[in-house]
Amino acid sequence: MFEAIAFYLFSFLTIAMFYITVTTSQALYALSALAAGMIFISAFFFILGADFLGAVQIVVYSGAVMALYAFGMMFFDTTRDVKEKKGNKYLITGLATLAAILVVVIVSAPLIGENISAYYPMTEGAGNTQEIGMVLFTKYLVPFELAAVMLLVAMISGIVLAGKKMDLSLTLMSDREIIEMREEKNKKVLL
Amino acid sequence: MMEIGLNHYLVLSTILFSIGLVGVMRRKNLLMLFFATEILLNSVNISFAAISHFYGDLTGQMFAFFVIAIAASEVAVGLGLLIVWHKRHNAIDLDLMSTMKG
Amino acid sequence: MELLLYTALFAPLVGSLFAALFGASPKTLVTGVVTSLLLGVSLVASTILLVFVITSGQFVHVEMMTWIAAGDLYIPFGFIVDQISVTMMMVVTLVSTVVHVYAIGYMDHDKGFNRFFSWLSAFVFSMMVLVMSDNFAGLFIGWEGVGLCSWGLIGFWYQKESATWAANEAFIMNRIADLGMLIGIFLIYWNTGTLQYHGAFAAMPALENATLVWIGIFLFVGAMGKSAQFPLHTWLADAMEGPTPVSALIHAATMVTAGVYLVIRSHELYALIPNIGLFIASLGAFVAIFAASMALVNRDIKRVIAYSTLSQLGYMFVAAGLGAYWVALFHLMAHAFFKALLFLGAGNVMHAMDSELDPFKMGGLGKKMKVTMIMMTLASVALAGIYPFAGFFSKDLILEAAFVEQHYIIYTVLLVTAGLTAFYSFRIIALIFHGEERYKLFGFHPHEAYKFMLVAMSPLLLLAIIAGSFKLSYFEMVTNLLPAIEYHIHHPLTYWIITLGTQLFVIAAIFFAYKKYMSKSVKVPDGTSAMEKSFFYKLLINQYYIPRFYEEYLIKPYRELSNVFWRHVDQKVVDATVDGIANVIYRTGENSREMQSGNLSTMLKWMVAGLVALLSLAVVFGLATRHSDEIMLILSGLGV
Amino acid sequence: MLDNILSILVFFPAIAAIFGFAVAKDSIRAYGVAVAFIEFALSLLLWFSFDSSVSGMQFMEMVPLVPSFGINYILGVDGISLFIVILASFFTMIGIASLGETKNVKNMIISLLFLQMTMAGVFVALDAIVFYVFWELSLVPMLYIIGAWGGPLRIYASVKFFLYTFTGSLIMLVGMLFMAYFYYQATGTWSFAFLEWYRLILPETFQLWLFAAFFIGFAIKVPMFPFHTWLPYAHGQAPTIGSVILAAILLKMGTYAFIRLSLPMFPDASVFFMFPIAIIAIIMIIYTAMVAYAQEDIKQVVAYSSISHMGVIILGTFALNVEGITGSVFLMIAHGVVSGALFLLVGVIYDRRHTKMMAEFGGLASVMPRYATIFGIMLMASVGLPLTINFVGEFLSLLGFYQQSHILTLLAGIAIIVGAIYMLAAYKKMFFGEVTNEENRNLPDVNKRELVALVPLVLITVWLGVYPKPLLEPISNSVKSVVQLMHDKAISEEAKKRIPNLMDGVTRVKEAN
Repeated sequence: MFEAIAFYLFSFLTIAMFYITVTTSQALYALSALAAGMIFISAFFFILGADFLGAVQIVVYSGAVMALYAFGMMFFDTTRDVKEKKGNKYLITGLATLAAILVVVIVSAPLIGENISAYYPMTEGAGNTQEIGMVLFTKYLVPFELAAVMLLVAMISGIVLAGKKMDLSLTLMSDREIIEMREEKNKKVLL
Repeated sequence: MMEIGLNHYLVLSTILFSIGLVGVMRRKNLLMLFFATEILLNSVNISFAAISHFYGDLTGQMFAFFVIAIAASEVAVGLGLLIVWHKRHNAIDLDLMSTMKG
Repeated sequence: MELLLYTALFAPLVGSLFAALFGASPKTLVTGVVTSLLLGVSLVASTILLVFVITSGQFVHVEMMTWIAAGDLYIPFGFIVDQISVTMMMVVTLVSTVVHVYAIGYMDHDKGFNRFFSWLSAFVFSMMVLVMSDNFAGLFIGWEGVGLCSWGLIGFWYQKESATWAANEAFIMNRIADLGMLIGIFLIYWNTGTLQYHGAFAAMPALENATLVWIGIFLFVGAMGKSAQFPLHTWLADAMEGPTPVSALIHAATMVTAGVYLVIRSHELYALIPNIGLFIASLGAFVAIFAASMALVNRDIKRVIAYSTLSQLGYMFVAAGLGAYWVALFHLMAHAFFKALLFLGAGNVMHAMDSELDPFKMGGLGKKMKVTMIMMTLASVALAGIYPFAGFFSKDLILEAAFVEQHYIIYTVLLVTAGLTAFYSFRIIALIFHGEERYKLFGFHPHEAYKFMLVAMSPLLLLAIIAGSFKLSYFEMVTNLLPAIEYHIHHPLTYWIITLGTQLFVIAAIFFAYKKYMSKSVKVPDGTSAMEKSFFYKLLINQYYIPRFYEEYLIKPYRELSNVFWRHVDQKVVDATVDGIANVIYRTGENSREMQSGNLSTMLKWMVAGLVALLSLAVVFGLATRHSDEIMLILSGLGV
Repeated sequence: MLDNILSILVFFPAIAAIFGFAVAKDSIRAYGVAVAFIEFALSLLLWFSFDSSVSGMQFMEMVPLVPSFGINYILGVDGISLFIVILASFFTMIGIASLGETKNVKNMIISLLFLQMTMAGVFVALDAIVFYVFWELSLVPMLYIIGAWGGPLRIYASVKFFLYTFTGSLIMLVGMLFMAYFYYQATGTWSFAFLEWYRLILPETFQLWLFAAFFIGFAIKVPMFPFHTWLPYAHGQAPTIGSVILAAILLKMGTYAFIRLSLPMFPDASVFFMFPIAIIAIIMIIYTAMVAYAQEDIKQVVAYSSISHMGVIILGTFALNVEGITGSVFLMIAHGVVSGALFLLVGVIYDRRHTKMMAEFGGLASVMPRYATIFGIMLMASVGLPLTINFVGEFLSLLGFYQQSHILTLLAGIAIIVGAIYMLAAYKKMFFGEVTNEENRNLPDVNKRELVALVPLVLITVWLGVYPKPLLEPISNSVKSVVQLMHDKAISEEAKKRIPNLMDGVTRVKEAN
């Protein structure tokens, strides 16, 4: 009973938050709504008994990712209204819905139709985090390490990319200076 | 209705996924596009966790875990690129990016 | 003997090649002389062979080398001199020698003098191959070779549109017939396994009658083209565009008789299928009267003689069709002499009259050209078949043969034709040489031909007069090979009535012609007289409208159909389909290029669309595999 | 030397072409002629050391390329391919020797030498992959020759030529791969060698499908109606040398492949498709002859006449007996010589007047008598006059097919009529009549360089017309073994009946219909 109430409540909240994210024209609203949605999703993980995953979700998304976005947005002019693409709304919604339904059909059909046995059954008596640790450092050790390396690479590349010409700021430069700079750059390209 | 089963989670995941897709398709702002992809990834994560739970198999959680890792690195690199792009063009409008016109 | 055979065969070729060396250079008398001499050599060799064949009664048979050998097919270059071919060789070499010498004078002023002799000798060579070959393929070589030379010689004056047109017409019509002949050859090969006359004819009695009938028909189709039998006859009259010596040699004496030669050569075949023989005889009789009727009114002396040739070829086919092969061959020989003479005489007239051909514009030429007049008159008498000239012995024999074989319709037709022949022959004689001197109106200055030309013609004159006396010895000779059937009307009274009746009828026709066309009232027709307006005159002068029919209903449709095929079918259907397929692909590419706008958000949209499509496919296939049994059931229910 | 003569023959011109890049522009002509002459001499050496009495492959060479998939570099030559190889090297030599004023003459000669490699390669290859490689490679230099030295529509023509034939050969490639797969299924080993494929007896349904796949590739190359429309464009736009090689050699690849691949591998399918193909061949013969008659451009007349003659070759091939196939192989060579010569002749007048429209000419016989004579001889050869080279081939082809069907042969025989019609009409338009166009009045007659190219062709035309035995004997020997193989392999009753058994001595099938 409790589970059901929680599920419906969080479902509603998540959907609402994400809906705001994709529809609002204010970047800040979108960011806030997204962050909220992420936290609500972690609630599902707790309901499902995936405590570790829930924790990671909160830490990584709400903590790291959202902070990154927030920093990133400082570079951009967030006060401007976000321009929307003009196009057939029904087409977009239709395509999206169709794709979703198909995914469900494909994923759920074997689940419903067949009895799947677990490859790595949960160990009785062990906590979620403990179980994950056991699997992660045995079977999934190599992917785990690779993911770690990937994160490192991503971090470095993020710094390098964003850190180029930190001394320059287009917002502080006058239009003429920007034009000059661009022309110079074009020349280089042409050469 | 009251007994929450796997299908409930899958339906939820589907709804979130379609919201994400809508976002992907209608947004012009690159940053918003990133947000939409986050939604997509998270909707899938829900499915993974739910399946993992209902089948008593940890593999789903593992995948969700890796998805989160990938999402994080994607954001790092993507934002970096976005900043570079913004520096060069003073805009992050998708329509400007048409150098791959065939 | 072999050496003689090769000499007779290859001397003309050597002459032709020699003349061809000078082909592009201006007139050199030496080409004419050398080719004539070489033909003389060939004539001498042929005569010796003739004597040999007569005295020994043997054949000369040589196999020079292999020509085509593939699978079971074996065709050598083999040559045979037997009674039939030696007759033909004599006719060919004799007439062509005369014509060569004559042509030296006739072509005196022509720019293409050397070219002419090259072609003419090449023709003689082809004709020799035709008659001497010992197999059907060799015959076909000569057959096509004479066609080629005839093309080159009819179109000799290639600046003239009408000449080139006639040349092409002759070649193409002959080709139509050659196809028949080729099919006949194929039939012979696949049924008898050989193309040698000897082997093929030996195997024929064992074959089914239907097969033999087909062989007979197809070979005769070949003969029809070369001998200009109806309906392939139009080219012969048009072929008169060529120089007159050519007409004398090719279109009177030799090439056109090749068809008759073929039937005679295949007598063993035609003896097995008498029905086809009867058909040949009937067609021959029809052509005889058909051509004679056209000759009645024509206003071109060469064409009249050409129709006369056609008519006489009809006679020969009657004889050959009725099984009187030796008669046919005899008439062929006699005809060659007097008809060549007639043509050469006409050549003299043309020469004198600056190539004018309308006899109505001549008249009274006899005073200026006595020798020519005598020669042509005697040739016409021979043609008409008056005793004791050659024509009497050969032509009347055909009439007798028809009578004896009890084909009275054919006999009647031939009899009427004999009268017509006499009439039209003397019509032109009278118009040319007698009566008013109408040529003065047109400002011509006629003169007799060179002496040596007249001398050259004299052997022909002699033979036209005396050839008939060889009849018995000739009979002796050829019947070694051909069926020896003597055609005698056994009742003496009937014989005399028929013979004298024919003679009187012919003489009456001659007198009628003289009377009608020697009178002073003969004028150049201007299309106003009552006769010229009559239906029959128009029908005849237009050659029964057959050339026009061919033009309207065969040539034009062919040309138009060709154009339609090219412009509409080939370009608008076949090629357009190919280009259409290419265009569809190209446009698909062009249109789908729009997808690659480079715009990320459009691409994302396409990506989702693609995702949906792939997912749907996955679902469909998933369902299909799950329900494959049911689907198979439904499909089999639908009958797939 | 003799052991590897085929490889030398194939790769010598290519290597020479590469070295050709280093040769100075002034001496490239001499260099090209020298290379082509050596190549021709090599091919003659091949002929002289060829044993005419042997029916099988000679001078075989084998180098494994991908042994695990049975792909080997196998070369060999028999009576069927020998003369086409010689013809190819001969025409390359003549083509280079007679090359007129050409821009970028160096590139042209290098292209021609490269083309020579591919042509020799196609005809001596005995491995499907090697065959296919040369088959496709031959498109490249030709594409370049048409595209770079062609007329105003050259790009369209060359692209059409390339794409059309390329599409066909891709289908053929699929057929080859299937064939190899079937071979693998049947024997457990992979092989692409023709001689091993010959031994495989396929079920009839497989034969039909594979035959169809190969057929499309070959039919486009031949080109058979209705796949022929690339040819008039290619000929119309190609420079003289391109047309000559295309007509003389490249078209023969299709008909050669029919005899080398389709017949011995799929005897039942060949019998099954005999009549449909014969009907197509007859349509080709008559229809294209009529189209040729309607042309206004002399080169197009010759181009369409090529298609018409190829119809006779196809007909002879599908006679499926020794006479017919021997005739069709001989006719390939004959048609190569004659059409090559005709295209050279068209090139002669084009060099002088820069037009190919017949209406522009007229009366040339009096202006250029030697030219008119040579043209006349070639015309008569094209028409198929006895004692010229074409006649032997046409006669044997039609004779052979007559055994299979009387009516169809009669229809095909119309070729000799319609052929005469368009050729004589064209000759009349160009050479006869008065000289009406002032520009034609002072045209120079054929010069020495042109005579060097034309006179040998005239001599060959007459020589092989009078004495075809040196060619017919080896051809016939090899064809016999092909026919015997087909008879032995044939499964269906119909095929056994249609294809003669040469071992019995009863070679003639008495009146099949």
